[in-house]
Amino acid sequence: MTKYILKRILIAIPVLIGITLVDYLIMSMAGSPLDMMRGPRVSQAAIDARAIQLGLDQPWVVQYFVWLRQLLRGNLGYSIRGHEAVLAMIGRSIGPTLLLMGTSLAITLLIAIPVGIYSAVHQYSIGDYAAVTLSFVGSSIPGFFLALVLIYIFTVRLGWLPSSDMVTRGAEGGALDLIRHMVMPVTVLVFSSVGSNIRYIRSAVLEILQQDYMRTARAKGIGRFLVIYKHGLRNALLPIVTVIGMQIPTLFGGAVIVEQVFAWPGLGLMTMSAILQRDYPVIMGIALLSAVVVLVANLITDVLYAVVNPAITYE
Amino acid sequence: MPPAAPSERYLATVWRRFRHHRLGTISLAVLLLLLVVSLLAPVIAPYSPAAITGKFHSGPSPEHWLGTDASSRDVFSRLLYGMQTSMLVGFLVTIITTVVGVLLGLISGYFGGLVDIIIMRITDIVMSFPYLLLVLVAAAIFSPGLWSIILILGFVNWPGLARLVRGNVLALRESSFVQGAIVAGLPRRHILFSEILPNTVAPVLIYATSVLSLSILDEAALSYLGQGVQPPMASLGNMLGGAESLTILTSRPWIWLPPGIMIIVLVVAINFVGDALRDALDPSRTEGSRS
Amino acid sequence: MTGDRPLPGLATPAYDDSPLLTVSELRRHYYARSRRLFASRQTIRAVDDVSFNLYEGETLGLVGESGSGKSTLGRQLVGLERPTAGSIHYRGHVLSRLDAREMAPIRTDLQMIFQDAYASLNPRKPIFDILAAPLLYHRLETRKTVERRVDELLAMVGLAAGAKARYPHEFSGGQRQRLGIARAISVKPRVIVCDEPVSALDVSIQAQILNLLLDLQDELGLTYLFIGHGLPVVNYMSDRIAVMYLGKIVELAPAEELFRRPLHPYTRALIAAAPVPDPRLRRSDVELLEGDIASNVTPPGGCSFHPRCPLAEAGCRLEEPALTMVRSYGERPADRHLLACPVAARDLMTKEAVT
Amino acid sequence: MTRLLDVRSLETTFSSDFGEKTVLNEVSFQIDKGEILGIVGESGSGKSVTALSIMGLLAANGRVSQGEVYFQGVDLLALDEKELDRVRGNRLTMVFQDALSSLDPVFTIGSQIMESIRAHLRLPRQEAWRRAVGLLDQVGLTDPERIMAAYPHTLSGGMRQRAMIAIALACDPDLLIADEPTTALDVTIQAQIMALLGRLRRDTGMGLILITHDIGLIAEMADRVLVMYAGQVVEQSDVHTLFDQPAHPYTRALMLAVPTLLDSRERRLRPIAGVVPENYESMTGCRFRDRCRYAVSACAEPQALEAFSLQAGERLPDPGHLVRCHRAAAGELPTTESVLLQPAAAVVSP
Repeated sequence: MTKYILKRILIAIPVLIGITLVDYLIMSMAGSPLDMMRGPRVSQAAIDARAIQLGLDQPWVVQYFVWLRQLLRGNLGYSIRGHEAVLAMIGRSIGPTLLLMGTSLAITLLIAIPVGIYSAVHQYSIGDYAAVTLSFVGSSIPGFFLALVLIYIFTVRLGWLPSSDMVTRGAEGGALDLIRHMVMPVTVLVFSSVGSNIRYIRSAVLEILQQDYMRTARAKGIGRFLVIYKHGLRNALLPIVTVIGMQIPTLFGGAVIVEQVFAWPGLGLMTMSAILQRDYPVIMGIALLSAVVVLVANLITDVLYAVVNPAITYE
Repeated sequence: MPPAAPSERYLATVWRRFRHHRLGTISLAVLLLLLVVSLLAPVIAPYSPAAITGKFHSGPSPEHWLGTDASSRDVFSRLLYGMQTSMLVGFLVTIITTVVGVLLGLISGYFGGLVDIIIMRITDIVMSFPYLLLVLVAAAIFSPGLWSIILILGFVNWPGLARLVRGNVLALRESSFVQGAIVAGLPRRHILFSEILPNTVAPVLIYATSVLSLSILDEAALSYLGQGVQPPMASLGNMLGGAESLTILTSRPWIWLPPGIMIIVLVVAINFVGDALRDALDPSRTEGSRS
Repeated sequence: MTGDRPLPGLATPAYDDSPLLTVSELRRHYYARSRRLFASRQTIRAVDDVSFNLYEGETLGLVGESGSGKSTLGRQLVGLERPTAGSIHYRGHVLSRLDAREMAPIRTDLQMIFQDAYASLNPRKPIFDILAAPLLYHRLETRKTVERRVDELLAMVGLAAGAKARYPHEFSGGQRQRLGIARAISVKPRVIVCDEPVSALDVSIQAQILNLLLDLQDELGLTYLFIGHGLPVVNYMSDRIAVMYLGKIVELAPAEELFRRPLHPYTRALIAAAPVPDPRLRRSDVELLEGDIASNVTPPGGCSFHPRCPLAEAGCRLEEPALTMVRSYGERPADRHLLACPVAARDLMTKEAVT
Repeated sequence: MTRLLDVRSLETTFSSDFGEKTVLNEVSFQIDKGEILGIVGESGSGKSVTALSIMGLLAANGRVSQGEVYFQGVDLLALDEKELDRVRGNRLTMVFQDALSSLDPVFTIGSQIMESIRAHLRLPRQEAWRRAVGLLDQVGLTDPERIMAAYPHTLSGGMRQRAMIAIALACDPDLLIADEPTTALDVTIQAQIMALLGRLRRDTGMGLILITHDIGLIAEMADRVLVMYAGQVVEQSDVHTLFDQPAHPYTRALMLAVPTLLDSRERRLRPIAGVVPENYESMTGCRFRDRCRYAVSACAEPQALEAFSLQAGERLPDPGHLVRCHRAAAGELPTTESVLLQPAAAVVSP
């Protein structure tokens, strides 16, 4: 098992190097950090001196390795605007994003797994038909539009829910206040991912139901319940694990829009403002972080997959 | 000897099975109608999409069916042109994705070896970035606009397709009919383009419909965030961007509701067409009972 | 189709002493990418040191169970797999050393009929395109004459000319196999590798295909390598039969002799295990082979059959037996009986010494 | 005396977009304790559907549209799913063709056997485990304790099929249906499995239905035989009678079309022309008549399963020999063909 994980990590290394390369390339394409210095009161000599100081006169390969060394020390650079360390900024924003993503992921799975299984077991029933149709409609609604509609209804018209931030400023809201702030962003995130998950789980379970071993299980006379909920579900774990792995990059991306619309103080909001302000070190830091998160998520998925699937040997 | 089944052209079979999917058929009709309408926008639209009419934030009226926006442009006209933009983005992105993905997938799967390793590592790298984030960053670097959006979306979508095609090619390469063609001494280009390619059309087509709907959604999201199509050019996404202002959101729903609904209609229709195509093209699906 | 053809056993030998195709010390090893990271690659010896001759006009049957390497051997003959070592000589060429351009002129001489009739035709193409493509590419026909040739080919395999406008899915399994045969013979080959051509077909259809193959052999002077796992079918088709076990030929003899006097314990077990369609001949106690076929990743040392062999002696564990001639039923090299079992060979000699 | 299994006029229908398709038509047969009934036919003849209909395992779009299936006197078709589950896997069990896909890949062999034991015999875990080990031993698997903990993909084809049989034997069934249990296996392994099934029948006295397309296996194993073609039983007889006097033209043709090791190499196979009809359910008369060399115009009339006579007016002593062919029943078919079935060379004895 340890060996398997080790092997997977080793395989991820070239991809990781590729990611840093792409990351670095995009950053240098975006322009020299010194462009920001330029102005009527800065002399060319000062810029050149600064360039030598920053190693910008070196070939880009050298610069890349210098940058990489900094990176390995955990130095993601500094924000051009706030001059704050990117790592510190990420550290500040990651909590709210994880809270939002984690809750959405949990709720999405809590809905998608039972509905997907129900839909498959009762294929062609009215319930199945409704689930599939609604899932198509659900995944066709743009998240930001849904967010607007929700705000229009629940904040503007009904005034039930707050439409921005995590907590009510100046109020000692506690957990309830937080939950009230989370309802709409979570709803939007769940809505945008639950449909495709239902369809994925449904088709995975449908395939399992058609397997010969399900017929064997029925032939044993152990009862319909055990057939579906023991043999069916245990085999469905494989696709379900895959689904969880697939969610992470999607949610990471989806959070950008949702956080923007609801002014949720997380990574997404930070990314968006960095993009609007062309704050490249911050953008790159986040891109790198999220790529690593995706890689780690893939790794965890693969390991989990190997755990639930005895046909994969770890050696 | 009698044929084993009544003679029917492949396309006829697909069409017959497609029509079986009622929602898919209706969606196809809706989609075609919207396509025609958006193409005919210059004829139908009462105003130019960028024309300033002088009336700001006016509600729906006989002159302005859907009212006017903050810049006093006719919302209905912009809706038509916005649809045109969305479809343009959707189709072009799909075409780029398909061409790049199919080509790289074919090469990767058929030739294998180092080429395959390199292409697959690149797909890994591209797929490791959260999709929307990658698009946003790219849009920030290349200045936002219609064409950069099309190119960016086109070039971040292909890895999934390349993988799909590669997998198909690997399976087909081992099939008896391809081996038969090799033994018959047919050249590589014949095998690649005449034996293998036609047999990957079905999964590619299904994948392409999902790229189509996703790229329309992505364009909308990007434009909404101000990183996509820039005004005064109309797009369904940037029309919604105005709704960020609380007054528009609360008191002028005619400005933001129609483009939002239009996106949903478009994407729902494409998704149902994709579902119907899946049913119609997938030979493994038994023609079972479907209500 | 059921014309009175001279029967295989009685036919005057259509082949002379010089072989049309010679396989020498052929090997095909696969290197499985080990799941372990630092472990050495696993070698699968699919074909392991195989030598035989193929004489013009004969049918050489190749029989063995799954994992015996019979299909890999057949695929090597038609160039679908490259040999790891060893060579295939064909009419003055060493096939395994030719590159694609050199191979081109003799490429069409060696054709193959596949097991899976359903997968052997491109589902997106009408029959005419499938059959015409090789003819046009090799300039065997022109655009004008190709249609007549396709009709002729369809007639040869017992299908109506109307078939050419149809798509593969409109045909039954047997008909598809006929089309597969039509494609194989279209380029006027001399050798056809038949890779279990009937094992996926319904029993009532099998005889149609087998007889078609026999008729075409007579008509076109074809040489067959007939691969099968069913002994009765291989017996019906073949002049000589080679028995393979774990990548090696363990016995090779004229078909009649192989079944009348099988020498290798594995051959005997195979024959004993084949069901006899006569309830009166029901055997109460057949000597069953114990155990499963060993893995060809880690084959047992010495004779790879020894763990299952009733005759196994201590020496079988140590030394890999060579395929040697133990008998000859005539003058020709094709009449020889080859065996890779020193124990059985010794028993035979003592038996013959007694009589 | 009640029969172990008594199937009466079974008719099974599948529905699809193109409407209903009746794939089984008037299938009737009986089997007694300790008997081996062989069902032989080609793919699409309805032999597997027959087995699945009896077991209540038809796919969702299939249903038994007519008939009764009495198992130990109880009509299985009249039971609800719960009641049926008390019989299935307990008194009546089934072994499938492809053991790899028929075994659940994510459970150990042990847990898959114990599942049956615990469901029907209500044994505590440890006793169930001991029983399962005993079963694995009984089906000839060496080192049963190791096999208990093994997953299906780690076993060879022969071992998997033995494990499948162990599952089927879990509760000492009275009837075992084996649907092409060796088709996916090599000949030497097939012989082992067949020997095992034969031994189990002798030792336990259970009935066995052996479904196969291999007429050779029928000759080796069966006591009585059902020949199926296009969803109908076309001939039914005890095994010796069938091979001595095959009555239906299809049975005869089948025997002549399959090469055997008994044949002299000089015998040329006589292929059956044509293919199995695709939409046979709409055929009114004999379903084999398009391919039959003895077909006359009266064959277009519906054919009943009736007693076979060797010559016109003369009934055979065996009243159990039934044939769905009016010409065979009337003794109009030549008997000479059976001569062709005689072995030309003695059986191989090395």
